[in-house]
Amino acid sequence: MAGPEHSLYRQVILEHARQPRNAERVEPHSHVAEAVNALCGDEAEVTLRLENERIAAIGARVRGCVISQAAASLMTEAVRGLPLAQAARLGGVFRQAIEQGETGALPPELIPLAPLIEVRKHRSRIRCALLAWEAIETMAGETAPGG
Amino acid sequence: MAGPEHSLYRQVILEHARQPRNAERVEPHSHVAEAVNALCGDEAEVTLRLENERIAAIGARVRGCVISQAAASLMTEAVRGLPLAQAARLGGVFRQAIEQGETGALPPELIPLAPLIEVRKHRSRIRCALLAWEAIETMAGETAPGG
Amino acid sequence: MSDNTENTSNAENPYRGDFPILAREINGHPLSYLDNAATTQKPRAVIDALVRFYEHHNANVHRGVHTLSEEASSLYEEARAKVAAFIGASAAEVIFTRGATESLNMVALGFARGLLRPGDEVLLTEMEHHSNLVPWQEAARETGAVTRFARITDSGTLELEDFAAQLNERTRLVALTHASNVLGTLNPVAELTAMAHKVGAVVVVDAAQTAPKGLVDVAALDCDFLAFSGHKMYGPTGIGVLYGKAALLERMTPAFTGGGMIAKVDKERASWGEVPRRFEPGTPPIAGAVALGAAVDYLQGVGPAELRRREAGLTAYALEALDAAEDVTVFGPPAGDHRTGVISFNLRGVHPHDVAEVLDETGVAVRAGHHCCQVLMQRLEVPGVVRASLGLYNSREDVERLLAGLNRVREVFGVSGVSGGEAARRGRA
Amino acid sequence: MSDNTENTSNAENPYRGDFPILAREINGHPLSYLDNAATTQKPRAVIDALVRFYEHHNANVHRGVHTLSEEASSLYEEARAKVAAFIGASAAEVIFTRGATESLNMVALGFARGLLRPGDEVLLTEMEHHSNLVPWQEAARETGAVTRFARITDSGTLELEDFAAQLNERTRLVALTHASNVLGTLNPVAELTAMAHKVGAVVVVDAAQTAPKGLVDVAALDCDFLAFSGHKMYGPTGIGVLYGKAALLERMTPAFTGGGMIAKVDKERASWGEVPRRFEPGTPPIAGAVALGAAVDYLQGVGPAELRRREAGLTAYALEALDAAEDVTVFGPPAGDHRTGVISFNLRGVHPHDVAEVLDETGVAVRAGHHCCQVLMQRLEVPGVVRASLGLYNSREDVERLLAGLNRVREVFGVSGVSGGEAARRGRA
Ligand SMILES: Cc1ncc(COP(=O)(O)O)c(C=O)c1O
Ligand SMILES: Cc1ncc(COP(=O)(O)O)c(C=O)c1O
Repeated sequence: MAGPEHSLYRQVILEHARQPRNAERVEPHSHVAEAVNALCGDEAEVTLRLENERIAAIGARVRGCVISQAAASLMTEAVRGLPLAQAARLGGVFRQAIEQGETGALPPELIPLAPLIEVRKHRSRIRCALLAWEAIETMAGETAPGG
Repeated sequence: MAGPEHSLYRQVILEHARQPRNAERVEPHSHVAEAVNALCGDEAEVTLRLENERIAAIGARVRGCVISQAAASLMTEAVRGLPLAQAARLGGVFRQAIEQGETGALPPELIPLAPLIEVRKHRSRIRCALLAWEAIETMAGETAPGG
Repeated sequence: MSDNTENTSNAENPYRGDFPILAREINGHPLSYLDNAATTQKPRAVIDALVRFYEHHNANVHRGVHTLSEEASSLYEEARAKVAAFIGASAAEVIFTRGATESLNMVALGFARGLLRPGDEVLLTEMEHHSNLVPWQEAARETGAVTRFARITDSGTLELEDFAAQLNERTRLVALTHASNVLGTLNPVAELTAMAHKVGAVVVVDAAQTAPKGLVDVAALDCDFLAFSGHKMYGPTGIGVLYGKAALLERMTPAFTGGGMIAKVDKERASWGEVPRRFEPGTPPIAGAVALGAAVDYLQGVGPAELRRREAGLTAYALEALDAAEDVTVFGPPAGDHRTGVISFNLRGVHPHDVAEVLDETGVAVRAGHHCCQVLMQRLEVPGVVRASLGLYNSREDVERLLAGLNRVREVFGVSGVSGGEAARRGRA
Repeated sequence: MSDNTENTSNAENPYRGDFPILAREINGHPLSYLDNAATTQKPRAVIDALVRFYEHHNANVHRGVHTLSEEASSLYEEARAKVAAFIGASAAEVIFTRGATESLNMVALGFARGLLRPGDEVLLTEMEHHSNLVPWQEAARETGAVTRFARITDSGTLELEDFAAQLNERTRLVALTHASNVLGTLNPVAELTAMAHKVGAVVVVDAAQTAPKGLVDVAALDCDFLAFSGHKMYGPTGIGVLYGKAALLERMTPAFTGGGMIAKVDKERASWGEVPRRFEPGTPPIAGAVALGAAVDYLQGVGPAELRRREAGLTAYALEALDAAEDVTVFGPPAGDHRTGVISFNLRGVHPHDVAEVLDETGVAVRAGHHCCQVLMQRLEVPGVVRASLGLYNSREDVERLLAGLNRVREVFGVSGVSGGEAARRGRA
């Protein structure tokens, strides 16, 4: 059952947290990165395999709250098939959308993540929604110099 | 002309500051001590000569405000003829009188110093009234072990 | 069974009316503020003390000859005397700081670094707050000393045998908390101090969680240094206290220097003024100190016995209800004399932050996370806990709303467990 | 002659009404508060911000999930953003401290001690406040570096040639005040910083006296660190700011450690969180920061140009009158763009404390003494000075009452000199 209107816990978020998509480690993988939320100790490990420069497989293992789990699950679905750099850019757009509270202009890939924008009213939880994306940014940053 | 009722600057204080008694160095002296008020940098140097274990001559040179000058002048008059230890005790009584604001029970030697008790309402000036007495206490403390 | 007569309702609580913020609504519900271990709310008397200071007496202290400065200085020193009386110290042993964390760092920098030699040991406990742990780790790292940790039992009390066993002639300093900000455990500081003194160690006590309960008596504890914060004892933020025995403060080096703490400065060097001024460089948090004095007055008005009685009753009531829920794990000792009203727990299958978030949706304010006790979390083998901590204004309703809120958490996340309603009922049976 | 139209009377001053304390009587007289360089009075908006925080939003910041904690955290971070905008910095470069003294010490301990090597030089000026002098002396003493002092001229300005001559490739750090708290001198910090950067020195600016005037723009000054206090800029006591360039803050070591500033702690070691959190261990002065934000709003409302215009007019008026009295010696530069409204002087034959005391009897609040500038006093060859320092609410009457009060001083101590009445008349002619 859904929470009150101001609740973070919309049905879709609860479902993704309960049954996260792509919650397994990808083996073999071409990339792996971890992200830790220093404020609460929650952790995300993201593994992925690029094929033809695109994300062919991705897995996010999260030890954390419902928000960080659901956000990771939604992230994996949003970025599959994209080049890594484009995935990282998408993360930046998502971050901005949260910080500015804008859901109107979300690119199509991010529309399923719209319910997470609600965290903007709960500033202590913003990093939960961004945790798995940070791992993507780390990977993209690492590969950036090499191309 | 005297200041208002709450003024520190009673006539007697102004007179002692203008014409301090015993403002010269005593030579030869048996004791010398300095006191400095760290909060404003004012200084008092007290010299005295004991004869038959009593203060036969005393001098207080003060670089400081009206209160510290008048207090030093009044001090020199109060302790002349006393044994050093008794002079230091008198200083303790005076200190207490200021801290508790009591003028009633002053010993006869301290009665001329009664106008200084007013400094209790001006806590930043209390040390001015006690500066020269601190030098006496220093001397008494130094001689105490030896007798 | 706890005695219900001790657990007043809001209507019967004579202190609630003193705290303006309790009138607030949160997400359409009344506020049940159960985050008192993080910071307490402020009674009108404390807020008024701030306003009165700024509207009538504001000036810088020290050296000021004019009336306002004399008044501000007197109020500041009166506050010091009040705090000193509250903890059984003399005024010259009370240093105003910015808070417990700063107090502890001042000892670590100004005292421990001069004391410790390579191979020396600093004994801590597994339940220390980062503010009473990291500064000692740093001091040890810089001096070549070693930190050790006295273990805790599974019920969250200090293992006294282990503490005794770890004390030895290399132990130069013991830093421990008077009460845990997670477990609620009250440590037997007087005994531990006596043991530490036998081996010649200096004892530093973190009293952040006990000063608010009127439990600090430095003469009885006989500790060497003791630290606490104003904001956790119904006073303002930005003010705290370091108590030190006079002789040790004389040996301590000022960590920070500047205006107001010197005796004399020239181009080559500076010398220090007397204690406690020596440790208060710059303009102190004057209004904060004055308002902390008002908080002490307020606590003295309530009385330590009453503070303890109320908290003990409500703690027993809450613990009983939480223990009765089989999906709730409570960390820390059972109700009784050796604990405060800090209650940490986890609800099976739900992350602590999610518990806290849903409780907030019902107006119940608790804290979730590691509570600046990561070493303790490692010991408890949990990433975090939910913490409900009681204050003077809490009443039966607050505990009941916490229990009802946990039911809501179970609903939202679809986790089973003894229904909270039943747990609450059992708790109250 | 200064333009009288700039010097409003109390009745014409639109800001006086904002400051409740100005209604106070002192010894039967209205209050003329001329001790603004020590601390300023607080407008209703700042007092209200404190009350509002404690009555509606009080909670601890960081990590708190519940509504009050979210609100308190937002207010705290909004205050940081306001302060950053006020000084032309980005929010991540603004660290909340307890005051300017703590800010400067943090740099001395956390940055300078890692930077300085034996033989390195730290360049100061003869007009530094103890809070921007003793910490560098200590850092130098501990590292084997040497402190040097750029000289000042007889009119109280920095000797630029001497400053230039003392800068050399061994100069690793320059610490100087933006404006003197005794002389009122405004130093050309942007130029001096450029000179210092040429030799590779890091520049630390003490802006305690200029932040209240809206004179700080870190982008224009290009200094590396900058410190100031809330209580001198119409904000509360117990809060201050350290600005640091982002890259330098990354290199700075936290002087104090504890809760809230760590990334991870275990029994062996701790790692630090990100900047600026890394430098704010423990519970910060939350309400103080929020109220400092309100003070910034207030100052922005008045506007830096208006602040300067009012102060410049009244300063010129006061200087003129004081200069006209032949028994008054004024220290510091003449009226004009290169000074603030801090006016120090001595009255021949009367100790500064006695001047201040008698002025207080007439309701005029000034400060007397060394003003935490003993090195400067040695340079001026005086034990102390009387200081009248202007704030936003001061008007012509305050200066006139100062002048009349000096006449009273002359009367009480029977010192001659041009009669103050005449001096004042001359000043206004
Ligand atoms: C120029 C200057 N620097 C530093 C300080 C120290 O400020 P605070 O005492 O607020 O730390 C002051 C004020 O006392 C000052 O005037
Ligand atoms: C046990 C304990 N010690 C130390 C502290 C640190 O206090 P503060 O954050 O006020 O400096 C706290 C509170 O956070 C605490 O609970």
